[in-house]
Amino acid sequence: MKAVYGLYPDGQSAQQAVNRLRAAGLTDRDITVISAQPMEDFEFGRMDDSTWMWWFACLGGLIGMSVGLALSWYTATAWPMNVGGLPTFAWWPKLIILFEMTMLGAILATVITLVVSAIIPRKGQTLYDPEVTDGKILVGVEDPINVSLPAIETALSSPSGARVKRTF
Amino acid sequence: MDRRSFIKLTAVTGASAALASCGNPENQLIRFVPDEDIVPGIAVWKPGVCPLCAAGCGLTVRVMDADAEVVRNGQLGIVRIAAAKKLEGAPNHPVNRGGLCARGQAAIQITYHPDRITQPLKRAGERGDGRYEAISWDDALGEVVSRLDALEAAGTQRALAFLSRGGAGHRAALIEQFLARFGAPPPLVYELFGDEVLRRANAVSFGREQLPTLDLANARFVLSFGADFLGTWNSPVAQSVAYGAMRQGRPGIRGGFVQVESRMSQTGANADEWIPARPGTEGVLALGLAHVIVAAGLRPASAASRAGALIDGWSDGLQGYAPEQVEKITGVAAARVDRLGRQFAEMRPSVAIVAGPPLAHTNGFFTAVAVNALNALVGNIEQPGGVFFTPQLDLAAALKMKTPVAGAPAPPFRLQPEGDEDDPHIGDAQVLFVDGANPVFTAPRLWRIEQALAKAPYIVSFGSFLDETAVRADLILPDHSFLEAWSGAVPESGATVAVASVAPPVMRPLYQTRATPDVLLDIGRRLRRPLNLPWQTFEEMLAAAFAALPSATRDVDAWTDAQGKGMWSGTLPAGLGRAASLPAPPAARPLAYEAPSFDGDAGEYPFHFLPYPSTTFLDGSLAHLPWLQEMPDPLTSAMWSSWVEINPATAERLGIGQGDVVEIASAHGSVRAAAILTPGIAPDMVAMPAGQGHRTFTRYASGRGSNPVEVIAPVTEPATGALAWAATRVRVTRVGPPDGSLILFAGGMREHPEEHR
Amino acid sequence: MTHPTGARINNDLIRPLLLTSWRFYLLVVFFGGFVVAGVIAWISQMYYGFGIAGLKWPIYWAFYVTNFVFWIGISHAGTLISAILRLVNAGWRRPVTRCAEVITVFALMIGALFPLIHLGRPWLAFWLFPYPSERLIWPNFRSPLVWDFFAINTYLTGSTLFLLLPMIPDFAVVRDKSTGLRHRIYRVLALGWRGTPKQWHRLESAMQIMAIAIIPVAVSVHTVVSFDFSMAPIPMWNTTIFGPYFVAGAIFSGIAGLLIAMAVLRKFLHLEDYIHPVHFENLGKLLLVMALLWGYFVFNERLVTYYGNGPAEMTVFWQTQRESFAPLYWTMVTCNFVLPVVLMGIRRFRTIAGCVIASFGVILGMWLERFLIIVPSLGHKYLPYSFGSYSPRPAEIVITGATFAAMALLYVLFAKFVPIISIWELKAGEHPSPALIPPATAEHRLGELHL
Amino acid sequence: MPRWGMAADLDRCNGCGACVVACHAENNISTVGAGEAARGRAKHWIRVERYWEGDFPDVRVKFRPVLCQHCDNAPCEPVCPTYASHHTEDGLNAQVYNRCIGTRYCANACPYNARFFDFFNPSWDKPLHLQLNPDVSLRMVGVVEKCTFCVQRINAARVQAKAEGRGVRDGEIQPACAQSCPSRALVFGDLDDPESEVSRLSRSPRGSKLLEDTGARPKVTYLARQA
Repeated sequence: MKAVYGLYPDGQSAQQAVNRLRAAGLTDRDITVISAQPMEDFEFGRMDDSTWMWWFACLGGLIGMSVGLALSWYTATAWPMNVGGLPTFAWWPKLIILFEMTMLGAILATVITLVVSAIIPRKGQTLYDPEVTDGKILVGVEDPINVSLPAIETALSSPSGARVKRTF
Repeated sequence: MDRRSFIKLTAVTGASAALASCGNPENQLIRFVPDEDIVPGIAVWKPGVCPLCAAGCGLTVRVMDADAEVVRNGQLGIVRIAAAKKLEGAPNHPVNRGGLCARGQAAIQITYHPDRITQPLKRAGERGDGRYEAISWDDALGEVVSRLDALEAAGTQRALAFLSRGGAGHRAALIEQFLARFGAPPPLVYELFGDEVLRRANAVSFGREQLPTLDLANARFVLSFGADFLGTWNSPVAQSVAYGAMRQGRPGIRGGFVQVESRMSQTGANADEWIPARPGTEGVLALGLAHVIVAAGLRPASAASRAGALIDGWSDGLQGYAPEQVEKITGVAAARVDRLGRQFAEMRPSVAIVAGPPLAHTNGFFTAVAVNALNALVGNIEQPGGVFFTPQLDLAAALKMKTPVAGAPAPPFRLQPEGDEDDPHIGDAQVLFVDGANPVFTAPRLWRIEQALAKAPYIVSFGSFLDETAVRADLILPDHSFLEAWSGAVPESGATVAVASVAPPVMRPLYQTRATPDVLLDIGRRLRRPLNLPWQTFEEMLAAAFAALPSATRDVDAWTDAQGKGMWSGTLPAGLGRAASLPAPPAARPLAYEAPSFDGDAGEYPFHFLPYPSTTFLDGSLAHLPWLQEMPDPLTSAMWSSWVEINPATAERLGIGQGDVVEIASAHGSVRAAAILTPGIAPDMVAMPAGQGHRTFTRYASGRGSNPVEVIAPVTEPATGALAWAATRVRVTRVGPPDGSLILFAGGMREHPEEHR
Repeated sequence: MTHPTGARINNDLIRPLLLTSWRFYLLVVFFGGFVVAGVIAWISQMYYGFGIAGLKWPIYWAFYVTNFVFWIGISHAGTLISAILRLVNAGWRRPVTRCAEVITVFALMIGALFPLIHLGRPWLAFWLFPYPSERLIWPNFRSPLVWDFFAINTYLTGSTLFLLLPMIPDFAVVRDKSTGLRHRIYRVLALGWRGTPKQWHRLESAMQIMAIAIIPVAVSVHTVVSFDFSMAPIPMWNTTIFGPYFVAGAIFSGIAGLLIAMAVLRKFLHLEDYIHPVHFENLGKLLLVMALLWGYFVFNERLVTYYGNGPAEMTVFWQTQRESFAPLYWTMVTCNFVLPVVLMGIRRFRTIAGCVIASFGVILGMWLERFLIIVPSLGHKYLPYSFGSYSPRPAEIVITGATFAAMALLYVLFAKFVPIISIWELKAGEHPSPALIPPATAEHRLGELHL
Repeated sequence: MPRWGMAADLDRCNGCGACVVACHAENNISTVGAGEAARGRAKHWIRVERYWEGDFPDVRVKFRPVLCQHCDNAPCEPVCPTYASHHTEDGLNAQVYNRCIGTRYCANACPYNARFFDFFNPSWDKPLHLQLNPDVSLRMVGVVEKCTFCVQRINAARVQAKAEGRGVRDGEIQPACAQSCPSRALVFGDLDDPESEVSRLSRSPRGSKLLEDTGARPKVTYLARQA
C-alpha cells in the first residue's frame, strides 16, 4: 500500500487539509480521515453520513416480531395444552413475547448493520497512526491514482501544524 | 439345571444389571429366586383384622410385589416378595363397614418398621440398658421351658404371671387356656384408659358386663358425657360411620348432638352444643335431666326399672337433683338443664353415652350408673337409635373348653402396690410373660412398676419392639406382625349382631419371628408335664372355634366362609353366647352423688389435670409409627410433639404464651411440655395427651416429648379399683420461652383472624 | 485545576488498566472469597437438597426471588438512565454512562442467576429455553416466567451490546497505548477500529437506535417481573399497579446503585476531575423525584387495599402495618422515603456524602420492599390454617451476601480491564473546566438536565 | 369425557384425620421427620383444617378437609413454564413430576396452599419402603407434588371398565381419602353425570366452593354444616 497522510493538531487545520485535497482533485471517497473522537462540528466529520441503519433496525424488528409470532404460535398449537382454562393461543400474553422479540430483532439488526458496514475492515483501508489516540487528526490518501504524490503532499502540508508522513 | 447353578446364573444377570445402573448399590445385590408366585403390578386383596384396639375392625389388605433385601445362606440379596401395600376397611365388615381410622391405616408400618425385633434375643447387659444378643429359637424356648419346669418342680406354678393388654379374642382365649392348664393365675390385663368402670356399671344396670354398641345412625338426639366416641373410645370407626348417617344419612332428619365435657375432645368439637360441666359432676347433670323428664311427666320414673333402682331417690323423682341444685354442683345453668331434659325425652330416639374422663374420677361408677339410668328412663335399651349390647361369642364354649381344668382358680396378679392383699403382686412373680402391655410407660409412677419388675427373676417379652417394659425382659420372643400371622378377633361392640373376625396370614414373615400363640402351644408341648392343649397350631384353634359356628352360606362350612370374608357374623346358636343377662346384684345401698375427691390441695395445686388418649397414639402404644407422628392432631395440628392445653385467659394470668415451656407438677411428679392456648378447655383445667415421652420405643418415639402419666396420682375409683386418671390436681408454671419442641402444622387458629385482633 | 486534555484523559483513564497495585489483588481476594462462599453454598444446596434454605410451606419464594427482583431493579441504573440521557443529549452524562451501563449488565447477570439458584432442579433450567426437544414439549408461553426469560434475554442482550459498542474506540486507545500481550489482546478487542467519520457516525447512529429501543425494553423488563406476582391470585399481589410501581422502584434503586458506584470510583480511581459534585447533585435530584414517586405508589397501593377492605388483603395489610412485619415495613418507609426526601430535598445535604448515605438507605429499603411484597402475602394466603412465617437460613444469607460481593468483584475487574469512563465520549464532550461551570443555580441545573 | 369432582360434607366430617394417613399410604408421601416438620416441610396432600369459633364456654370448632380442588381455571396451571402443571381432558389438575423444574410458582399461585415442594429427596427407613405403592411414582428433590384425586385408581377403574365393555360406574372410583373416611364425608365421582352422587351433592343448597371469588372454579363442593 502506498499512502501519504498528514497529522493535524486540531479540527480547523484538518478541515483545511481536506479542502486542499478536494481542490487538488480528490473525491471524498479517496480521502481518509481518522480522529480519536467524532468531529461533527466540522464539515469533514460528516463525510459519508448517509445510512440505512434506521431501516435495517425496523426490518430487524419486523423479523423479530415474526419469529416471536411464529414461535409462540407453533409451540402453542404443536401440542395444545389446557392450562387454567386459557385459550391455546392467548393474545394478551403473546404480546409480551412479540414485543420482546421485536426489540431484540431491532437491536441485533442495528448492531449487525454497524459491524458489517463500519467496523469490519475493508481491503485497502488500513491507513492508521497511533498518534491519533493522542488527539491528532489524520488526513490522508491511500493508493492515489488520479493525483500525483507531490501534489497531495503539498496540499497536506499547507495547513499550520501539519506533519506529513508517507508509507510505502 | 440345579438350583445352585440357577442362583449363580441369576447372580450374573444381576451383576450385569448392576453395571447398567451403576452407582445405585441396591441394584448390585444378587437377585434370589422368589418363593412365591406373584404377578408384578397386579394387586391382590386379602382379608385382615386390625390389631390396634379392641374394636376389631375388618381389613382388606392390598398385596403386590416388592423387592425385599434378605440374607440367604449368608449372602445378602434381593428377592421379590408379595408385600402388603395398603390397609383399607373391609366394606362388608359389620363393625367398620369400609371405614378405617388413621391409626388403622398406619398399622401397616408395624410390619415394615425399621426397628422391629427380627429374631429371639437374650439379654446381654443390665436390665433396661437394651443390650441383647441373638439366640436361636430352640435355645430360647429351651430356656423358657426349663424356667417353667422349675416352677412346676417347686410347685409354684402360681408364680407365673402373664401381663397382657386385654381384648377378648382367640388369642386371649388361648392364653387363658395356657395359664389355666399350667396352674397359673389368669392374665393380668392393664390398660391406662381402660373401661372397667363402664363395664361394671353396665353389668349392674343392664346385666351386661361389656361396652355398649350405640345405634347412632338411627338416633335423633345424642348426648355424650365425655365420650370421645369419634376419636379414641370403644369402636371409633363404627361410631363414626353411624355418626355420618346420624347427621346426613336420613332425608330431612338431622340428628342433634350435645357433648358434656370440660376439655373439648375431637368428638366434642363436632357437637352442636358443647357444655363444660365441672369435672366429676356429669352424673349429677344426667340425673338432673332425669329429674326434669320425670317431673314434667314425659316418662315415668319406673320406666328405668333395674337401672333406675340403683340410684338413691330415683323412685321419689330425684328430689335432690332439681335443675337449680344441678346448676350449683355442675355449673350448667338450670334453664339449660331443663331444656336438655325435655330435648332428651322428646327428640327420640335419643341416646346418652358416657365414657372417658367422667368415669375416671373417684365417683366414676356413680356417673356411669346415672347415665345408664337416664338411658333406661327414656327406653333406649336395645331399641333402634339406642344402646345395644353385641351378642358375645363364648369362645370357651365354642372350643369346648368349659370343663374345669386342674387346680383351683387363682386370683389374678395385680399391678397396684396396695389393694386386696390376697391377690399376688406383680413383684412376686417368678416368671413374667409380657404380651403387648407396657405398664412401665402407662402406669402411674407411684405404682413402682420398674421396681416390681426388677424383683421378677425372669421376664419374657413377646413384643416386636423394645419399649420401656420389653427392654427389661431377659428374653424376647418376637411375635409375627399381624399381617404375617393368623389373626382373630371377637369385637365387644360396634355391631348389633355377633361378629367373629379371622384372617390368614397376608404375607410371609419378613424375619425370624414366630407367632406368639404358636410359641405358647410349642412351649406347652415341650414342658416336662405337657399341657395337652388340643391344637398343634393357632390356625387349628381358629378352625375349631369357627367350626362350631353355623355357616352363613349353604355351600361351604363356616370356617372356609369366614376365611374368605375375614369374618363370621350372624345369630349365635344357643350355648355359644355369653349369658344374655347377668343376675341382678344383691341389693346394696343405692348410689348417691358424692363429690369427687382429687389428689392434691386445691390451694397449692389449683388446676385439674386431664391426661387424655391421644388421637394418634392412644395410650402411647402407637408412637413408633412415623405416619402417626407426622399426622397433625385434629384440634391442635401438632406433629411429633407433646403439649399442654391451657385456656387463653388462664395463660394470660400466668404469663404463658403459645409454645412457652411450662411445668405441670402434681404432688407426685412433674413434666414439662409446650403450652398450646386453646379456647376449648375450662380455665381451671389443663390437659395433656398421652402417648409421647417414651424413653425407649424405636427411633421415632424415643426421647420425644413427655408423658403425662408421670404426673398422675395413684387414685383409684373405689367401686371398681380402676385408676381414676382424671383425679389429679396440678400447678402450672412457666419455665421458659418456646424451645422449638412444639411443631404445629397450622399457622392460624381462627378462620377470620381479624375478628380476634 | 485545568481542563484535562486529550492526552491527559488518556493517561488518567488508562492508568488503572496499566498499573496494578496490591490493593487490586486484595479487593479481588476479599470479594472473591465471598463469591466462593456463595458458590459453595449453592453447590451444597444442590447436593444436599433445597431444604438447607429456609423456605417452607407455604412460603416458597423468599430471599432468592427478593434478590432476583432487587438485582433486576438495580439493573435499571444504567442502560435506562444512560439511554435517556443520551437521547436528550445531556452533556453531564458523558463521565457517567459507562459506569452506569456496567451496573446494568452485571446486575442483570446476577439477577438472572437467581431464578436458577431458586429452582428446585436447576440442572434442568434449560427446559425454559424455547428449543425443539425430544420431550416434544415447548415452554409454556402463557407463563410469566417464560415472559421473564424473553424480557431478561432481550434486555441483557441489548444492554450488553449497548455497553460494548462504545467500548470499541476505547479499546483502540488502549491498543495504541500498551505493549506486549496487553497490546495484542486489546488489538483483537478493538476490532480494527480506526476512527473514520463513517465509523463515528455509524456508531453514534447505532447508539441512538439502541437507546430508543432499550428504554421500552427496560420498562417492560420490570413490568414483566412485576407480572410474576400480579398474575397470581394472592392477596396484595393481584393488583394492576404493580407494573409502574416496580418500574419506578427499579429506577429508584438503580439510581441509588449508580450514585454509590460513582462515589466509589471517584474516590478509589481518583477521578475527581471527571466525576464532579454536579453529577451527584443532578442524580440526587433524580433520586428525590423517584423517592416522591415511590411514596406516591406505596400510598396508592396501601390506600386501595385499605379501602377495599378484603379480609385476605387486610390480613396481609396489617401484617406489614402493625404485626410481625411492621418493623421491617417502617424501616423500609424510613429508608425509601424519609431519608432520601430529607437528604436530597434540602440542598445543603445534597452533597456527595449525602447522596451516598441516601443511596445506601434506598438500596436497603428497596431490598426490604421486595421482601415485604413477597413474603407476607405468601405467608397469609386466604386460609389461616396454612399461614406461615419465614426466617432465612445460612444458605440464603451466604448466597445473598455473595451476590453483593460478586457485584463488587465484577466491578473491580471491569474497572481493571476497561476504561471506566468512556474516553472518546469524554473527549467529544469537550468538557469545560470546573472553573467555567457557573455556580449551581436553579436555572443552571434545569439547563443541565436538558429536559 | 367425565369431569371428576368431589363433595365434602362438613356435617359428616368429624376431623378424625383418617384421610390424611390414607393419603400418605396410597400416594407414597414421605414423612419428613420432626426436624423438617418444624421447618414447615411436612407434606399432607389432604389436611383437615380446624378453626375455632367463639371463646370459652361458647366455643365451637369447624373442620374442613382441604385438598387440591382441581380447579377448572386453576391458577397454578398457566404460571408453570414447563407445563408440569396442566389440565387433563377429564378435568384433573395434573402435576407431571418429571417435567417439574421446581420454580414453585404453582404452589404460590394456589390459593389453597394445596401444593407441596420436596425439599430433600424423599427417603424411607428400610424396610418401610416395601410398603410403597408401585402404581404411584416417587418424587425426587426439587419438584412440587400434590393431590391427584388418586389418578392411579381412576385409571385402573377405567381400564377395568373398558375390559368389561362398560362405562365406569358411579362410586366405583374412590380416592384413598374417600375410601377410608369412616363417616363418608367425602364423595368422589363424575360431575358431568347428573345422576352421580357427587353431582347430586354438588347441587345441594348446602353446597359452596372454597374461595370462590378467586375465580379458580374449584371442583370440590363443601356442604355446610347445619345448625
